[in-house]
Amino acid sequence: MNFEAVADVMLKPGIADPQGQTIERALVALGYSGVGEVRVGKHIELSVDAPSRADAHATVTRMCEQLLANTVIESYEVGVLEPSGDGDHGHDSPRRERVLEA
Amino acid sequence: MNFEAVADVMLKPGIADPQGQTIERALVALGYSGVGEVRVGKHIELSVDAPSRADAHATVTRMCEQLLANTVIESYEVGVLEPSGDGDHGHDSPRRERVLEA
Amino acid sequence: MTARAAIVVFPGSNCEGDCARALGALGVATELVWHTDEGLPDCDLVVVPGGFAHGDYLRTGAIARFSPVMGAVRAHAAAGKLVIGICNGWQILCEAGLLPGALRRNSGLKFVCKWTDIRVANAATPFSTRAEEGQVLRVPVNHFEGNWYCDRDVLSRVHANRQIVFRYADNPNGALDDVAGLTNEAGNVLGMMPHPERASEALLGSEDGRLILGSMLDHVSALAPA
Amino acid sequence: MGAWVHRELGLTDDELDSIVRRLGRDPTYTELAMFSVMWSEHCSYKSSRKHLATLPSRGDHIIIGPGEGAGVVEVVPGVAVAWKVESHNHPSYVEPGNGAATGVGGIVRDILSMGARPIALLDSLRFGAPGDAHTNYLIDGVVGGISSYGNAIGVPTVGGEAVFDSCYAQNPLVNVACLGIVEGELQQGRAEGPGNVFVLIGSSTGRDGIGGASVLASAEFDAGSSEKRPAVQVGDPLAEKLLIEGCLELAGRGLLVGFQDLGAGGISCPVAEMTSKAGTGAIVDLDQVHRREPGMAPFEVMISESQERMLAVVDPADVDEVLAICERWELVGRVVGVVTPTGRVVVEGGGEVVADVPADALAEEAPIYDRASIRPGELEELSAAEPGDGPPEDLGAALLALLSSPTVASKRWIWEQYDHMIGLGTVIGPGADAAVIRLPGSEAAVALAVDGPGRYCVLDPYEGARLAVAEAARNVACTGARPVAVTNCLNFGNPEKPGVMWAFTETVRGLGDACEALGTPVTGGNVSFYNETEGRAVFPTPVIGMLGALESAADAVGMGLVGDGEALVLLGDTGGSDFGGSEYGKVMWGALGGRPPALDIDAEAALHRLLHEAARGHLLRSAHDCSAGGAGVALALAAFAGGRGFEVELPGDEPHRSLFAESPGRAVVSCSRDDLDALSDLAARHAVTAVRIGATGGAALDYGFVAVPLKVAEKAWSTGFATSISTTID
Ligand SMILES: Nc1ncnc2c1ncn2[C@@H]1O[C@H](COP(=O)(O)OP(=O)(O)O)[C@@H](O)[C@H]1O
Ligand SMILES: [Mg+2]
Repeated sequence: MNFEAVADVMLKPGIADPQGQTIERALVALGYSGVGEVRVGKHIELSVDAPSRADAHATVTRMCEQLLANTVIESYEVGVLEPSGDGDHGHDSPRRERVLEA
Repeated sequence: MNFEAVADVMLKPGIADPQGQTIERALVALGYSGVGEVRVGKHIELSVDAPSRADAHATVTRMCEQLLANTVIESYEVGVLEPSGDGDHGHDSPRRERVLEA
Repeated sequence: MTARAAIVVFPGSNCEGDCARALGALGVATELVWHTDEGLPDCDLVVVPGGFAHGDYLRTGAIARFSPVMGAVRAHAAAGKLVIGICNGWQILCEAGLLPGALRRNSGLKFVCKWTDIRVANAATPFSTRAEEGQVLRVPVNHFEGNWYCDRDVLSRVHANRQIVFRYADNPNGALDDVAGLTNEAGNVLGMMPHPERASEALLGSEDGRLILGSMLDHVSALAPA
Repeated sequence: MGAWVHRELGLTDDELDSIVRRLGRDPTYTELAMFSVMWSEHCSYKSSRKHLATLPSRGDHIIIGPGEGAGVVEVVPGVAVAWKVESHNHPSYVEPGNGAATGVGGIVRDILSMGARPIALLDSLRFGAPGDAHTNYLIDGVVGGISSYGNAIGVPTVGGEAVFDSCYAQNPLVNVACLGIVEGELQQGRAEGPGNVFVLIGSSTGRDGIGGASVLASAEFDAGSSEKRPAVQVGDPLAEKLLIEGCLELAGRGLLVGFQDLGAGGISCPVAEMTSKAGTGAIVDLDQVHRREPGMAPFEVMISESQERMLAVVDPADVDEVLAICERWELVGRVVGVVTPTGRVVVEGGGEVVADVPADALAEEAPIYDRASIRPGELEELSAAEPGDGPPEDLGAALLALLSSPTVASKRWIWEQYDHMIGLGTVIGPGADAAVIRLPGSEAAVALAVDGPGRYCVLDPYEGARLAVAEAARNVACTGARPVAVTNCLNFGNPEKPGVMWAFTETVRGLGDACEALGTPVTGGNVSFYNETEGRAVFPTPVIGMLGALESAADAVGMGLVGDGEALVLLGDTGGSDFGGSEYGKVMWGALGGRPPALDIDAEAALHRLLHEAARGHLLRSAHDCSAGGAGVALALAAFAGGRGFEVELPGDEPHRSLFAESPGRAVVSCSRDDLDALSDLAARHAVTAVRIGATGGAALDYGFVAVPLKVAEKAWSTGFATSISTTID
């Protein structure tokens, strides 16, 4: 089965995120007063073949450990969608649900 | 109320994503055979004050239009979590669910 | 008459001094303007120099375009006066909507600093009259996001208006149509990736950049009342 | 406090005893943390200080020698530069991108601390053989880190070196050198004048990098090292750029009484060092330190290595102006303490005194060790081993193999990622023997090179160090510059091992002797010990940063052949048996053994004087030194750089020795036929052998006994490294 998956890779809490801080200042300057704790990471979408949703999840987790994240300073979250069945897993699907795990 | 929100900013479908392609090749080289359609974007987490979840969503959407995305080449998805109530919205929450909308 | 240039400086800009020096060598009086200034000094041309405005965080030019000074830059452009955005300056002008399209990450996914040859595609702009059409100029590039892109409609308008001023002979970044520099529709705002200020002295490898900066001066003095 | 806390912080039982004796009581936790960073190898130089003190450091042109943030040298009358190299080896192994980036940030702040504007960077890199996935990941990360940081702060990276050997596979070396131009008053790291205040300028303080010096840079790596990872910091080049501009404005307006950067050891380091040097004391109020994380313990604030921060000592009357300037540069400035006459560093946090220790105990009086040093027995075997000097089956194939070996092959893939032009000073950029940088506001220029031939050093660290100095000076001399001063970074294994310590002392001895002989005093440097993983150390690797002076930038000589039909001249003598530690031995025979090339330092100095005079007299069209790969490779590189071939005949009976022996003291130069006699006369006057070997031009590298098409050779050279690095990353 083919699954659509995502991995969000973020700097670990406590590690400086100058980019996030700069964006936060810019948002405040634009008048968004109640904004805080902006942090920026990578959002990776991909499709994987796997016998089950759990297997797909395990595979993407391995990818994160091995390549997608630098676990020295980054943590990641993996999410896998239910298989789309017909193999159509466009990135512009209008509405989807996703379970993210630490 | 304080909401934890995310914005995922991706290159629009149809615009080449060499970074995604490079990661895809690297994953294949590492032996992940069933992987495809890798695309890479930005994952931005932030907290916003808003009277309701819908307002928070609208605010973050405005941020994307104005600053977070360049809509000439990028599209975005905004997600807002239910308020954490006690104001504690750590980024390391062990397990959470999130609804993402286009 | 001495031409006057305002060089806009954002936190993280880093080519403002080089631009001032290259323009100064051509006899231009230059003034640095900090991004929080609401207005510009009285000037003939505005330079948005290269660098990493606001660290290039989030996206090149994304934050800079909201700086207070950009209102005055917009007004200067709307009045038909010259604006040149070099490298990061082009990225900022793009984000600000003063120039069409967007600049994406280099297709090679690496920062690239090297000498390039660019061909003059239109010698009838305020930025290229000292050169000839088809002339090849040696000017270095230095960027991570120089890969210009626009959609098909915009591209056909850009062609129809002859907005493309410079094309790479050997495209270093994947830019659509080999675009190294182009103007707005009105033709008074130029964005270019190569750095003309770095090609202003034979000792440093090339003087071809002076043709570009010098063309602007010709334009300015032609406008000046006699 | 647990009985073993000090050990976890890297202090020995004896060191703890000594602290207790100095204080007359048990230290508080904050005090212990401060001692642990200040007495770490990285900050205190406790194993090396005694030896470094023997290096020659004086000269009429040396304004500031070792001991300050950077050495300061008057390159031509009235023009002074600050110059220093530093390592960031351990952080770059743990997290290559940010490790290397923060290495750039750190050395730039060293230069800034002198009140000098940073105008050039060079990087000296060592990795395992490229092609291996992890090695490529490290190379890609390190180069990307230097690129992202150096480019953004607007300081050009104008040169460097990249060397590959399996001994660096688990211990990459990332050394970065920075040059700054002194624009106004020199700044000093001294907290003079009780009543003056400390202003902390720059980024907020977080928990990142806590214990970087004591934990990461002062111990070997082992399987558990990944647990130490939070000690890595993330760089913020935007903050650094603003820090540079803001601090230079403060210095330019004469608002700084004392000034120092925060690097290893965090705020503890400048407070202790500046007060200790001035014979004053300090009261620091940690509550005033701007932080980015809640709940930080006093000790964490005291030793956090958060990046992009400087500490200024300021007259209270100037504080408002200082803070206003900070604000205009979008920097946070906070008054965090006051200078006292007590000789003690007192730290307060949350209304309590958390530390109260003598400043000297932290700084000046840190322990000094005279560690055991024994010549390792294995050296006999190495000396007896084959250097790999047998003839090849095919000379042409050998040449191509050398040209495509990663250490010799083109590093364009690296340096094209660096902005090497900003500042409009780069007269000669990367890819040459040395970079030549025109100094702002002056006709004069400096030539800069970094060199560290580890393969010679492992065979004989004394000779290796001398060869390193000779090569660095030769690189500078080839541009026409006069070598004037040295900075250095000494990369070694665990100094607690007598064999390592022996190699270290021999290296320092060789460094000192060579610098003495060449008249290039050592103005500073850095020592990086514990470059060991699983008990295996890197080659002893002294990286020499040589500074050369050119009275006029227009005199600079390039390495590429210019014009056809010009005379090609080999300067210096070729010793046919100079193959120990050679690139030829490595590439052709996988060998490492014998003696390093024999160095006649007086002949070397004569060559440098000749090159300098010839350049001033405009006799040279090009000059390139002979180093790795010998005269054969040197000629080929001059051909590639000039885009034309040559026809030569090299002296000697055995072609492979003529081509590939690595005798020092040599260069291949070209000159117009009309200038040949003048050049020969000049060489004779300097007692340097000058042999006309042929002429420039043509589409071949024609060595007489073998010829290779220029295109073929250039392809081997230009793709040798690039292919092995890109295949597995992309
Ligand atoms: N890491 C690097 N950073 C910048 N430039 C480099 C680097 N590595 C090599 N270079 C450039 O390539 C040139 C050739 O390097 P190298 O093989 O060390 O030459 P040599 O042995 O003659 O000094 C250097 O002089 C330098 O300018
Ligand atoms: Mg050399």
